[in-house]
Parts: sequence; C-alpha cells; structure tokens
Amino acid sequence: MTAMFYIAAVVAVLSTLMVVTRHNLVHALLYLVVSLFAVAVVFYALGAPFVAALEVIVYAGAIMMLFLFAVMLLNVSAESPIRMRRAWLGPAILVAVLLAEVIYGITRQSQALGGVEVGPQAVSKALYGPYVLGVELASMLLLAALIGARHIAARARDEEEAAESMERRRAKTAGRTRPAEPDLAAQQTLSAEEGDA
Amino acid sequence: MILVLYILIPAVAAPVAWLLARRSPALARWTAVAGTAVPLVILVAQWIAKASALQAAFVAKGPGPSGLIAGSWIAHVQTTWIGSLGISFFLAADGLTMIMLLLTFALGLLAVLCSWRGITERVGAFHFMILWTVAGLAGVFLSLDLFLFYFFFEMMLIPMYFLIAVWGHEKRVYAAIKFFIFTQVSGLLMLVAIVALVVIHERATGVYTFDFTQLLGTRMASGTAFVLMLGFFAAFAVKLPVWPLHTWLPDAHTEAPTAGSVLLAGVLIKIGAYGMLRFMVPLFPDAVRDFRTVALILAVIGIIYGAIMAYGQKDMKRLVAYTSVSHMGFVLLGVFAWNSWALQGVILQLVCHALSTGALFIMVGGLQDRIHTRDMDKMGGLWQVAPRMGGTAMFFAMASLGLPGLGNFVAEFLILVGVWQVSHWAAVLGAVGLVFATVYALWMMQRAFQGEETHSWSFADLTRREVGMLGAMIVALVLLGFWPQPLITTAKQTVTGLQLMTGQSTLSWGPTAEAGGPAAGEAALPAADGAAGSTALADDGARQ
Amino acid sequence: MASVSLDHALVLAAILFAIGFAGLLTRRNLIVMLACIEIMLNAAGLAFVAAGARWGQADGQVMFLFVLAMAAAEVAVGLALAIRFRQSLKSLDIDDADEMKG
Amino acid sequence: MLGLLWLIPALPAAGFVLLMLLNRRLSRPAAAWIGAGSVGLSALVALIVCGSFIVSPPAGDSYHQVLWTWFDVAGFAPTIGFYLDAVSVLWVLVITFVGFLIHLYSTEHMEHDEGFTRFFMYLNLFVASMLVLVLADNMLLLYLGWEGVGLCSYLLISFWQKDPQNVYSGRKAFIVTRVGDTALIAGLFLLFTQLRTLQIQPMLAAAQHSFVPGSAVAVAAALLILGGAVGKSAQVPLQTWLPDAMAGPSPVSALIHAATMVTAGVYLIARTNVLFTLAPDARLVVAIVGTVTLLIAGFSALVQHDLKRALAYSTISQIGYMFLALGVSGWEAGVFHFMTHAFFKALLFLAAGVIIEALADEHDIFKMGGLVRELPAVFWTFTIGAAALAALPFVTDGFYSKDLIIATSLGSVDGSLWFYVGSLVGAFITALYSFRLVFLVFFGERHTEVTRRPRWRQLVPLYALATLSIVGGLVWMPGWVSGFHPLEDFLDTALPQLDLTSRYAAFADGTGGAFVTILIVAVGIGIAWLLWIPWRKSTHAFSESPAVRPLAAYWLGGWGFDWVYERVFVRPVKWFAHAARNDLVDYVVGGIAWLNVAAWRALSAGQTGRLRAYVAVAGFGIVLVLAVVVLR
Repeated sequence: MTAMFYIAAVVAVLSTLMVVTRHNLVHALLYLVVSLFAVAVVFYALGAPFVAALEVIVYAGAIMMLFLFAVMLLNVSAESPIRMRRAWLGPAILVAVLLAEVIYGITRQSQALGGVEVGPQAVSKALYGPYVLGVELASMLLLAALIGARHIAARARDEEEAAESMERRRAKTAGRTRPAEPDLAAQQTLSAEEGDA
Repeated sequence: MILVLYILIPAVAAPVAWLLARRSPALARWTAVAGTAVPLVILVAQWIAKASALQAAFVAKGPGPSGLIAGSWIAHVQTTWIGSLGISFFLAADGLTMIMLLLTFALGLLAVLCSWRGITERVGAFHFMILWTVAGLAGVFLSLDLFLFYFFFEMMLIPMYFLIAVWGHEKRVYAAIKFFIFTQVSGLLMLVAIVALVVIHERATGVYTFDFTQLLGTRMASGTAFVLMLGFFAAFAVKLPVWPLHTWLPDAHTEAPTAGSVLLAGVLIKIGAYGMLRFMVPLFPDAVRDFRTVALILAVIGIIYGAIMAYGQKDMKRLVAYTSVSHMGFVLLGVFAWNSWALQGVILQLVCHALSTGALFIMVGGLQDRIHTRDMDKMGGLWQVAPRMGGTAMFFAMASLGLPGLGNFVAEFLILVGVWQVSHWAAVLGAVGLVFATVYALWMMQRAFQGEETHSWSFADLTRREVGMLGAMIVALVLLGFWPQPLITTAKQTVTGLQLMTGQSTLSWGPTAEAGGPAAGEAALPAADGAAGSTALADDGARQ
Repeated sequence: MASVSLDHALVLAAILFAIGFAGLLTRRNLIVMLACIEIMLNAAGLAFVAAGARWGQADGQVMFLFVLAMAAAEVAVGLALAIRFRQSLKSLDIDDADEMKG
Repeated sequence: MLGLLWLIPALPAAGFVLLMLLNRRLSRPAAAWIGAGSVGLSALVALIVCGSFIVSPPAGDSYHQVLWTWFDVAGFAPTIGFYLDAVSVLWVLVITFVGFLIHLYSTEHMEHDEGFTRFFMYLNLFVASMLVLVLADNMLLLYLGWEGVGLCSYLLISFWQKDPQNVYSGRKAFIVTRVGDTALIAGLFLLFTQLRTLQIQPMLAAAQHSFVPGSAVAVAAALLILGGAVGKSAQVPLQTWLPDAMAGPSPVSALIHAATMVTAGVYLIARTNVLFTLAPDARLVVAIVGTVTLLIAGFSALVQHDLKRALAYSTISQIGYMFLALGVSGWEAGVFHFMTHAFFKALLFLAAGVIIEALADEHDIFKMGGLVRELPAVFWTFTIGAAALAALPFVTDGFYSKDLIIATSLGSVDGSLWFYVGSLVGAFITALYSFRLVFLVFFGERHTEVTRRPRWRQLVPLYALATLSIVGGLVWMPGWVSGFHPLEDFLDTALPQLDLTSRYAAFADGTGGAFVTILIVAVGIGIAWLLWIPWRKSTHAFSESPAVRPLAAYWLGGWGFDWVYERVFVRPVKWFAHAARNDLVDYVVGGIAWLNVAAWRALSAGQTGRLRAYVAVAGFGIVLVLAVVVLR
C-alpha cells in the first residue's frame, strides 16, 4: 500500500504538472483525468475506497465530461500566444514560497496515519447522521448551480439582441446633430428610449 | 391640543398641495398659503389670549429645576410614545416658542409668496417640501422631549435637501450634499450625546426618560458633561453656523431657490441658537461656562471673518449669505454671555435677522428673476432702472449694518451690552464687526444699485406682491427698532426661567463686572420690572 | 495496512495545490483556469481525506463529498460563464476581460 | 408751549415719510413744499418752544419730555424722550433755522435735478435725525440720531450716484465715522456698566458721584466718547472723510458738513462735560486734537484748488478751534463758536454753490476770477462769510467767538502757551486762506463765463445768513468792549462757567490779548491781499517752484493721512477679502473631500480588472497569513 501511495503520488504530481504546462486544451484535460485517477488511487491507499470511487465517477467521469463538452462547444484548442515573457517567473516564486511555507508547517510535527480503512457504510452513516444538514445544503447548492448555469448560458441570445438594438440607437443619435442647443424634446425622446431599453 | 395643530396643519396641507398641483398649480399655491397662514392666525390668537400670562412675573412652580421650568409654559401636550424607552410626545410652548413659531409661519408664508412666479416646475412637490419643512420646524420649536426634538431636527432636513437639490441654481447638488453632510454628521453627534445623557440619567435614577425637564440637573462628572455639551454644541454650531463650521452655509444659501434661502436664513439657522438656549446651556451650565472663552473667540472671528468674506464676494446672494455668518456671531456671543440683556438681544436678533436677511434674499431672488444673474459685476446703476427696488435694498442694507432705529440695532446693542459684562474685548471686537458690516453693505449697494448703468438693463420695478411682502418687513423692522417691548415682554419669562435654571452662581456676569458686582446685578434680575437698575444703582451709592 | 505518514499525504496535497495555483496564475485560458481550480479543490479534498484517515473517522470523507459537490456546482457555473465570455468577447483569454477596471 | 417739543423732530420726520411714500406721485413744487415746509414749520415750533423756554425758564432750567419707554430689559430702560436745556435750545434753533434757509435755497439750487424728491426726502430725514441727536434725553437715543445723520450724510454725499467717485466718497464718510462710533458705543457699554443708566442727566449725576476724578474709568469713558466725537467732527486722526464729502450737492455741504452734523462731536462733548471735567487727561487730549487739527487743516486749506475742498478744510480747522475750546474747559466758548461758525460757514458754502452753479459746475478757483462785477450779491455775501471766517475784528461774528477761544486757550486754568500760539498761528492762516479765496474767485481776470444768476430763493438765505454772520456775535461781547453777554448768561444755566484764572488770564481776556488777535488777523488779511492781488504772478511762480511744490502737494493731499490709511487698513483688508474670496475654511472642508477622492483614485488603480492579478494578490495574502501563522 505504501508503495502504491508513493507511485500514485508521483503520477499525480507529474500529470498535474502536465495539465498546467500543456498548451493544447484537450491534452491538458486528458492529463487532468490522469491526475484525478492517480488521486483516486491515493485515496484508496489512504483507506478511503468510497471516496476513491467517487473521485473516479464524479470527477473523472462527470466533471471532466463537462469540460470536454465545453471545449468542443467552444471549439478552442490552443491558448493565444503569450503576451508577456517571463510571465511565469513571479507566479513561480510566489507558489514556491507558498509551498515551502505549507510543507514547513506540515512537517514540523510529523504524525503517522491510523491505517484503518473507513468503508462506505461508515461514510454513509456519518453523511446521513450528523451531516444531514450539509447534504441538504449541498443539494441546494447544486440546484442553484444548475439553474444559474442554465440562466447564464441562455442569456447569450438576449445579449445578441441587445447589442443589435444598441447599434441601431447609436446610428440614430449620430444622425441627429444638434449639440448647440440641448432640445428638451430630444432629451425626452432619448430618456424614453433609455427607459425602453 | 392647539400645539399639535401647529405641526399638523402644514404637515397635512403638504400632501394636499401636491395632489392639487395636478389639477392646477394655483390651487397648490393657495393651499400652501393656507397651510402657513392658518397656523399663523391661530398663533396670533393664542398669543393674544395668553398675553396676560406671558406678562405676569415669573413664578417658579414646585421645587427643583423641573419646577422652575414649569413656571414659564403657557401650554403643553404630553403623551407616551415609546414607553419602554421613556420617549414621549411632549410639546410645550412658552414665550420663546411663540416667537420662534411666529418666525416660522411668517417666513413660511413669505417663502410661498416669493416663489409665486419664480417656481413653475413641479409646483406640487415644491410646496410639499416647503410645508413639510415648516411642519418640521414647528416641531423642533415645540418639542421638549429630546428624542422628539431630534426626530423633527432630522425630519426637516430632508425636504430642505430636496428644495436645494431640485429647485436650486447651478451648483445645487454640490450645495445640497454639503448641507446634508454637515447637518447630518453634527446631528448624529448630538444624538450620541442625547443617548449618553439618557443613559447617565438612568444610571443615577433608574428611569429611562428623554423628557428634557427631567433630564435637567442630571449630575455627572465635569469631563463627561463637557464632552456631552460639545456633542450638542456641534449640532447647533453647524446650524447657527459658528465660524469654522460655516462653509456649508454660503453654498446652500446661494444655490437654494429664493424660498429655500428665506427659510434657511430666516428659520433653519435659528435652530442653532434656539437649541443652545433651550437645551445646551440649561443641561450643561458648568461645561458651558468652561467653554465660554473659546466660544466667544469663535464668535468674534465669525463676526469679522464673515463680514470680510461678504465684502470679497462677487455673487450678491453669496454676499448676503456671508452676512448671516457675521450676524450669527453676535447670537453666539449673546448666548455665551447669558445675562438678561444678552439673551433678550439674542432673541430680538433672531427675529430681526430673519426679517432683514430674508428680505435681502427676496430682493436678490427678484433681481435674479429679472436679469438672470447674481453677479454684481454685471449689475451697477440699477437704481436708475428700478428706484423702488434700490430704496428698498438700501433700507435692508442699513438694517444689515445695524442702523439705529431698526430692530437689528436694538438686538445688537443689547447683545453687546451683555457681552461687555463678560468680556470687554469680545464686545469691542463685535462692535468693530459693525464697521465691517458697513463696508460690505455699502459696497453691495454701490456695485448693484449705484454708479452708472452700463449694461442697459431694463426691467419692471417691484411688483405689488413684492411691495406688500417687503413693505410688511420694513414696517416690522421699524416697529421693532422703536418699540421692541412686545417681544421683550413675551420672552421675559423664558429668559428669567433660563437664568434660574442654570443657577445664579454658575453663569454669572463673570469676573470683569467691577461696579455693581455680580451679586447685586444678578439678585436684581428676577425682581425685573425696571427696579433692577435703580436697585443696583442704590447699592452702588450705598457702598460709596 | 502499512501506514503512510500523514505528512507525506499532506505534502502531496500541498504540492498539487501549489501546482494548481501556479497554473491559475500563469494560464490565461479560462477553461484551463477552471481546471486548475478543480485541481486545487481536489488537493483540498485530499487533505481532508488524509486527515480523516489519520483518526480513522468518516468525517474527512464527508467533507470531501461536500467539496466535490461544490466543485461540481462551480464547474457548471464556471463553464456557463466561459460560454458567455466567449460569446461576448470572441475569446477565452481572461486578460481580454478588464472592463471592471476601477 | 414746551409740550410741543416732540413736534420739532417729528415734523421733518413726517416730511420724510410723506416724501418717501408719495415719491414719484409728487410734482416738484409739491415736494419742495413738503420738504422745505416741514422744516419751516419745525423752525416755527422751535421758535415757539425755545422762545417760551428762554422767556420763562422751567424749573431747573431744563425741560424733559418722555414719549415712551423704548425698551426695558432687566433695568436697562432707555426712553424715547427729549431734553431741552440751554445747549440744546441753541442747537435746535441753529439746526431748524439754518436748515430751513438751506431747504429754501435747495428748492432753487436743485430744481433741475432728476432726484429732486429724493433729495428733500434725505434732507428732511437728516434734519429729523439731527434734532433727535441734540434733543435726546439718553445716550442711546443720541446714538440713534448720531447714526441717522451719518446715514443721511452718506446718502447725500453719494446723492449723484451715477458717478462711482461720489459713492466712494459717501462710503468713505460713513465708514470712517463708524470707526469713531465704535469707540462711542464701547463708551456707552462702559458707562452703562459703571453707572447702570444711559439717561444723560442721571448718568452724569451718577458719574459725578461715583467716579474718582482722574481715575482710569473716567478717563477711559471720556476718551471713548472723544473717539466718537473725533469721527463725526472730522478731527485728527479721522478727518480724512470730510474733504471727500464735498462730492455732495452744495446745500448738503452747507447743512451737514459745515453747520450741523460735523459739530455733533462738539455737542456730545459739551453735553457730557461732566465726564471730561472728571478726566483731565482726556481733556488734554481733546485740546491737543483740536490744536493739531486746526493747524493741519489750515495749511491744507491754504493750497487747495477746489473751492469746496478749501472750505471743507476750513471747516475741519474751525471745529478744531471748538475742540481746543472744549479741551481747555471753555465749554461755552466752544458752543459759541459752533453757532457763529454755523452761520458763516453755511453762508460760504451756499455762496460757493451759487458760484459753482453759475460757472457751469466749475470747482477750480484758478479758473474763476473776476466775478465781482458778475455776481455782486454773491461777492458781498461771500466776503462777509470769509471775513467772519477770518475773524475780521468787530464787524463779524467770527471775531467774537474766535477771540474768546484764543483768550480761553491761554487764560483758562487748563490753557497753555502752546495752545495759545497754535490758535494764533491758526488765526493767521485762516485769514490768509479765506481771503485767498475771495481774491482768487472775485478779482483778477475772468476765466469762465457766468451762465446763470441766482434768484430770490437762493438770495434770501444768503442775505439772511450774511446778516446773522454780522450780528450773530453781538450776543456775547468781550468784557473790555461791553458788558452785553446774554448768551453767556443763558449757557451758564446748562454748562460750567468759563474759568479764566490762569496767570495769563488778565492778559488773555483783556485788551492785550484782543490786540494780538486783531493784529494777527489784520496782518493775515493784508498779506493775503499782497500775495493774491499785486503779487499774484510771483506767488503762483513761488508755489510752483521746486522747493515749495512737494510741500504744497503734501498739504494738498491732507498730510498723507489717506495715503497711510490706504496702505495700513484698506489694502490689507481688500487683499485678504480678495485672496480669501473662496473662503479659506472651505479649503479645509474641500481638503477632506479631496483626500477621499485621492484615496479612491489610489485604490481604484489597484482594480486592474484582470482576474489573474486579483488571484496573485490573493496568493500574496495567503502567503503573508501563512507566514504569520506558520512561522511564528
């Protein structure tokens, strides 16, 4: 098990690195799947088989599918060229410092794991026992996300129409050239239009 | 119950005016006239009915400070409002209240009349705001519950804000916001002080109450009293305005429509003086005495600085606004001198300044309606165009510089006599302020009305409506100049009561009254009725 | 079961988090950024699970479940936004969107 | 009869109100009738009242009439009431009679002026205020009249208000006198605080009773009152407004700035003589002010080109004589000179008005000349006035009063040789400049055409005043001439008697002193004749010579007082008002607002709108927090 943990850990780290460094979007996402699988193995090695399964099903399965759909829907595969050279230097230093701090904090007091497997039954009992409220909240969160996602994505069409009407109005105001004397009637029409929009 | 009517009539007339304006603007105007004139009539009737009560010698009813104050009330209404916090709907009127109410309704009426032609947009809302302001002002002057007082104090701010921001001139929004922020922030300081005072009172007695008469004489450490006094002073000093806190006033007065300026200069800033007289000094007499030197210095700076600023202005309305800063310096001087002469002078000054400055604002407003500018560089020689206007402006300019024979002189003289007892220098510098007043008043006359008429203006002289308004104010000022006794008699009980409330030793004539001495003079005060002077004189004689 | 040091599990979580964070900082593609956020969330979940495993309790796993739910919700909204983003800006480059500049 | 007292000021006041209300509805004759008629009636009433006062003096030689209590606050109860005694009788008669003559004169002088009604309105208000001033039974009512005449002075100086220069002169007059009034009102505060009343007679009685002679309080009170008097009567150092006040119409100069208003200071000091008696130091100051003023103004009068300005400086100088008299306790002498001065100076100004009118508004005496044949009536009256001004012995009233003052300045217990010499030098200069005017205006070549001649309404006042200028002084003859001095006896009922008991008294009050005075005046007139008749050209050349010119210019400008005041007071205030126009305090308020805006700008610069920057900042935050938590 220990060996499995370390192997999976190395795989996870490497594949995650690939995710971050690949320019090709699809490649990156595929590496992400690998990374998630590796973490699932780590979970298993840590004695959490239920979570390991969920990791594969939900993360690698559902969420990654969502990503791929989005990629295909938008038809983009590569990132636009880098605008700033050395744009990675600052973030790299920042992240290195962060990592050093965290690891220093973790390793100050080292502890071994219990090595006990906590099975699905125990998890389920906890989930629907003391954490039932959390479950309800999570469900509401998911519902909200569902509606929100639908709403946001569906407004794309309204947006296009709005842009069109904006164009039309611009053309109209440009045609009217009476800047010297602010005409009250003109102002009223304008504000009326704004109200309509 | 009459007292409630003073608030209720304008408050009810306000929405009526707004609704009627849709049918016809004239209806709204007449409603507004009724909303201010009817309480005015009721007030005068009540005044006459209570004249004998007001003239009677001051009698303290019952022991303690609340008994003292009970002596001078001619009417009151008290019902519980928020019982658990000791907040009550407590209205009461004495002579001072009557005078302030008279000012409120009279100037409210003038404000309506002077915007008869000038305001053509949103007539209904305009009169709503004016009436609502008037109602709030009436509430302020009637409330004896500190919470209720604060409520009305804030309530009248909002319609005033809209009056400036909607119907004002070029920089109206800037001015309105400045006005609002200044008053609001300082008002909040007062609220904190009020709440702290109530809590301190509760600690001592176990009773929550916002009733002013019960809060009187609350004992507290002198440092605490000083801080609380500063809270009240902040609110009233901004309103008055006292020198370094005055900068909202020129902007607000200048940018407000004529009616707004009249109400602002005539009544709104008087709340500062009224609050100091009614609440601040009686609640914290010792702290006020400690603060006296500072206040006198601020007042003197205000008098001279305001006058010099007025002299430097190009905008005629701004000039008039700065004269208010100068004149209110006298009021502050008088409040902190706190003897009968100064207090009577302060009350007279409130009335006379309202009339003279209100009239000047009406004049400037009328001028602006005619020539569409307030810039004095574009005026000059207007006397030739409109001689009646020139003569009237000359009259009010003279009132502004304190010409004897007009009410302002009596007021300023009484104040300065009172101040002289406390500080010679403050009185002398105040009198020097009158020289500067001459400078700006005459300079204004020269730039606007005298000299050669070079801009070929031509416009109608004062209309009949204007002659009526300004003529009434002229008559009132001359009357007050030669026979101010009715006002003095009306306020006499209040002044006596106020002085008894603050204790005779705490705010005495101060260290500089050599002859006569504090004891002789102060003891003579309650005796009143002219005997005081001769008594003091006799004392002098006896000692020689 | 041979025991793994908790430190190592947590260090792994930290490394994954750091890599995800580095990606978030350096990448400009909105979708990759979302993916990086997923990595960071996943790392956080890993830390939960590891901590739960230390005490042999289910609580860590429950927390992971919540993290998972949140990640799903986030991705759903995030991707919807990405679609809108692309439609209005004709790009997925996050640096093209700076209209909220103060 | 005395009960009619209140009518004396009320009639002109009624005239004012009537003119104000009816203003443009009145025709010119109607306005003239109301304006002059109200003052004429007032003069008539004054004659009746004062006549009955003189013929049958009431008890205590004074009459007190209270109309109503002005106000009453805690024992401070000034009244609207009038007090008549010998001093006020004299003033009332002079004001109403000279006032009436000048009104009459004005009906012709101003007949073509567009502000005809307004002129009479102001003039009536002035007469009413002046009467209130001299009749007031308390200091506050006196102050009311005091400021009232100041207002009218301003209104009338700037009467032709189209010219900004006139308005400037009016403002200057009002403001400068108000500076003095500040001292006066402070004096009222002091007196009230000390004595608990402002009713003049009780106040003076109380002062006598409670002030220690020479004490600081008494001196302070007297000096503060002097401050007011100095402003109103145009004495050093507040004399600068009077020459400019000549911008007003000539009748105004005659009435306000010669005969009545400017002598209000003399009235005030005479009225409160008790205070000055109690304060020898203050008295000394009065005398010094008077002497300095009479000399300074005399030299200035000597070099003026403008006829009215020359007369204005002579007025300042003559009031200096009155102050000198008051300062050496010659109360009655000062009052006597007020009366004679009112006659001859009003006469001079009215005559000057006719001349200026005749020459189409020409003020420059060097452009006049040769008018003796053109305007004989004016010549004779003007010369009588000038002779009275110069104190031509025996035949003019000016001689009697000025000789009395000169005698008093040496003979009084407070007198000194300095004052005597000063007043003699002043008399010499007076003779010089008054006849300089006569010779320059009426003799020599004619430079300007006479376009208009006076009619009866101008001539009658001239004749009347000329007569008074001749006989007015006979009411108080010097002791070595005759024992006839009814005025002295009359004034004795109200003022302390002259106390000529110094070691020079015998000389000063006798023929010796009179001889010196007569000699000085005669020499002065003689030299004036020499300088401006036979030697006119060389005099002119002399005055233009480089050695004399700067001095003449210095005197012409009034000894540089204006120059100094302009730089010390006027410009700093103007500069400050201009520099701080936008309100210095508002910069503080604006500063707070500006700080907020600046902070907003700084913070909003951080809002790049770039998501990754936000993330990076959040990362920094995490690093920092962790650093604190972990590395602690």
